[in-house]
Amino acid sequence: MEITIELLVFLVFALLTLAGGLGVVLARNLFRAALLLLLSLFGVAGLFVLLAAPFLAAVQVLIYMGGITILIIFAVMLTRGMVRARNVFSEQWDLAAIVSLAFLALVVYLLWQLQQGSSAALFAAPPPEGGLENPIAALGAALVDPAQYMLPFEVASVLLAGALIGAIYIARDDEVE
Amino acid sequence: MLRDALIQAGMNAGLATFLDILGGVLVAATFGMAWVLFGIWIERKVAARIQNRVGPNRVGPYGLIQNFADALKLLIKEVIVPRNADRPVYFLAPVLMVVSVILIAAVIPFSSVVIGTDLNIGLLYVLAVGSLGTLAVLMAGWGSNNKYALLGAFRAVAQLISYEVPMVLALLIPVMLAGSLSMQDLVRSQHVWFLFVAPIAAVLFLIAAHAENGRAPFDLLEAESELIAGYNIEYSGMAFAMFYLAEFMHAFFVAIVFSVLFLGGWRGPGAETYPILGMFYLGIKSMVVYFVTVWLRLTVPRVRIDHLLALNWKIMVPLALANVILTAFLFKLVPTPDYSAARAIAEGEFTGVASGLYRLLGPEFVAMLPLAGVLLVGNIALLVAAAALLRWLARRRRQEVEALVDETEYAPGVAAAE
Amino acid sequence: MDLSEWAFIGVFLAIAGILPAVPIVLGWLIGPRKPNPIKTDTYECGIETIGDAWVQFKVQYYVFALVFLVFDVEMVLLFPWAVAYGNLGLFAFVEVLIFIALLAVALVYVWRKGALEWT
Amino acid sequence: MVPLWMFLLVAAALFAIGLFGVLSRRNAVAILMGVELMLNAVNINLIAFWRYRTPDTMIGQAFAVFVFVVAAAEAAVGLALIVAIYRRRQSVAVEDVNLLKW
Repeated sequence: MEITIELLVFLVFALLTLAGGLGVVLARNLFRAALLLLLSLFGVAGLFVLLAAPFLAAVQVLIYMGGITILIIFAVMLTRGMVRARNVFSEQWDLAAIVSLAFLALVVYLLWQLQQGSSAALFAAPPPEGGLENPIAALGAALVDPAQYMLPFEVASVLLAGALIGAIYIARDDEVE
Repeated sequence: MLRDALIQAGMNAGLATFLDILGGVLVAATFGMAWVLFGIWIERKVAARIQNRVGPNRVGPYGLIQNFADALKLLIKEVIVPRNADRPVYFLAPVLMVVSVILIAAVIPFSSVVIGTDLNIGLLYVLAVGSLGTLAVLMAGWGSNNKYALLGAFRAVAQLISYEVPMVLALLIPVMLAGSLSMQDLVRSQHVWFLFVAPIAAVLFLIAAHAENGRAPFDLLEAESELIAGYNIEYSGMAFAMFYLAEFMHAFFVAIVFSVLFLGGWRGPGAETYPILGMFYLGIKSMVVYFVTVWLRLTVPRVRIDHLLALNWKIMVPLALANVILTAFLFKLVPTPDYSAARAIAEGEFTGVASGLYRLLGPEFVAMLPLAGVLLVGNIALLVAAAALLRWLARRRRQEVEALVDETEYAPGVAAAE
Repeated sequence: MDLSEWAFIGVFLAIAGILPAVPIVLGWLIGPRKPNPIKTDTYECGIETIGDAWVQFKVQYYVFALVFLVFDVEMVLLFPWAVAYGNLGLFAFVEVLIFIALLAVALVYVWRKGALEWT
Repeated sequence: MVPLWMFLLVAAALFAIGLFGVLSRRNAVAILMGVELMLNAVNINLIAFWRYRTPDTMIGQAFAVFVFVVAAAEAAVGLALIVAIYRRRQSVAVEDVNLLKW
């Protein structure tokens, strides 16, 4: 396989993603874990750019890094006493490791099988040329098109409204102070 | 341009491209920093005039090189790192703060040809990059391991994320009108400045962006009297200077982004043919906006945090939501401006007043006028309605309070009767 | 899609990271470095610091972050719509009207519940 | 050019890491971070397949956007639950939340 700049950039972002992810899982300090989560999310945003989905990369930074992570950090701050806990892993961590590794092995095996077999051409081929003229406008049109994603779009609004109401109701239960 | 010249000089195409990009990056990135050295002087002079002082006047003519002296002084100051600080986080925070601001320069269209890179998601990129500043504040607060710093950071984040909502909602309007997120497209579609098409969005954006920047009257991030400077209390020397730099650069970039989105950016007579004129126009426009923000900063007293959040969630967000709906409705009501037809009339035979008007004012401008007029009237109507609603609510509230006072025996009327 | 415009952003990111790091490192090198226990102590207006910086924070902070996150997601969904809106029919307006109305209902609920008050 | 299987491999590895975090951590917030990693792995997969199979429609991107929505809702409610539990029990370790266990 030819070494191109694109490949190198991909490797950098993949490394950021995976190293950040490992850091999140292994870090003892929860705030550090949240910062490493940021690193991982940034790596994923870079992968989105490489996959020609810059809109999603921006959304990733805006929602995940600027929104969800802040929420997580706030939750870390609100639930103190657990940040530098001695035992960050439960008793069944060895079992968890085995399960995750088994899962990874299974997927790698499947990918390998596919590469050898039916999907060999797809796996080796470069991404198709062309694509849409104006992808963001196409996405916008698709989201409100009754034939495409109108229902999920409206349901997303219901879901978010419900999540907001529910979460506020839960977080602010005033009887226990 | 540079790339072609280098290739002609016999350089490898890949290397030439890289050098081209690097050159552009260096110019765009240092532009902000270079500006700050000069801009702080302007701001201090303006502040001095408003407060009836002279301002910097000792170092150099009119105190012009005061800032270089200050920078040098900060450079030779000790960077004190608190013993309990979380060192990597502590030092990463100021860097991330500057990065989050400086990255905006990459997509600003300085003229019709001078732009770092015209991303097709330009505006969203600006927002995404800007939201990283919030994380820098949190990191500074945590890294310092200081109660004031952490409390200040939490307050600052509450303010920053709150004001991001009306800011983004306001920006939906220019995007809707231009039909694109690319900064260059946003400038090119402003045949009538968006300030006159969508004044509510413009004002909401300016207020929210000013609050995002954390300057007075929204400087609760670093309220000296309450939080002894907030999240950057433990920083000194150059590490502190970076926070300072980021704030000033942010203030200037807010002015530029506002000019690009609402004041027509580089547009002006002759700007298409002579790009250098475009840079000049953008400079003038953003200086005016910058002056307005400095003026605001120096004349309005700091708001209280409950007022700050109430202003955002109870006035600006509902207004921004109503504005989005109203603009969307009116936008569908008025037929889309037909620019090609207008151009045809202007270039066609001279037939009378109409074609003369098209020729005199520019075909696109005239074609956009009906839409702009309807939207302007709609905006004014919405503003009047909102003001009336607020008045009514305030009056009801006052009556409630007065009724409460009457019932108590401390009311003067009751006491006199007994 | 053309990746070269993103190459610009990539290089920019690297330069933007280096630019502020250089003065800090320079300051670290040039400036004096004489730490002593009192100087490197946590600042607290002169009194001695007791305990961690970790004081108990109010749930109110979390509530604002929550409202912000929900609004943030909704606005991001609205951006593609705003880009495409010029070429869409009236149905797009009606849909977004419903979309925003639902959001407004949630906001009104939160407001009525008193979650937007800073107590 | 980056072949498709590389993206899939990264996604699978990220998913496995997230899975390990969810299964092994004691702190509920850390578990939620693991869930976020898994959701991101899913998004990488969605976008990779979109790019290599159907780049002329918006199917993959629209799907990923809805994953974002669900992730945000999940984080909001999940963290609110954790905060509420902490306020009652002064702990966010998952083994302390055992009222429904027998």
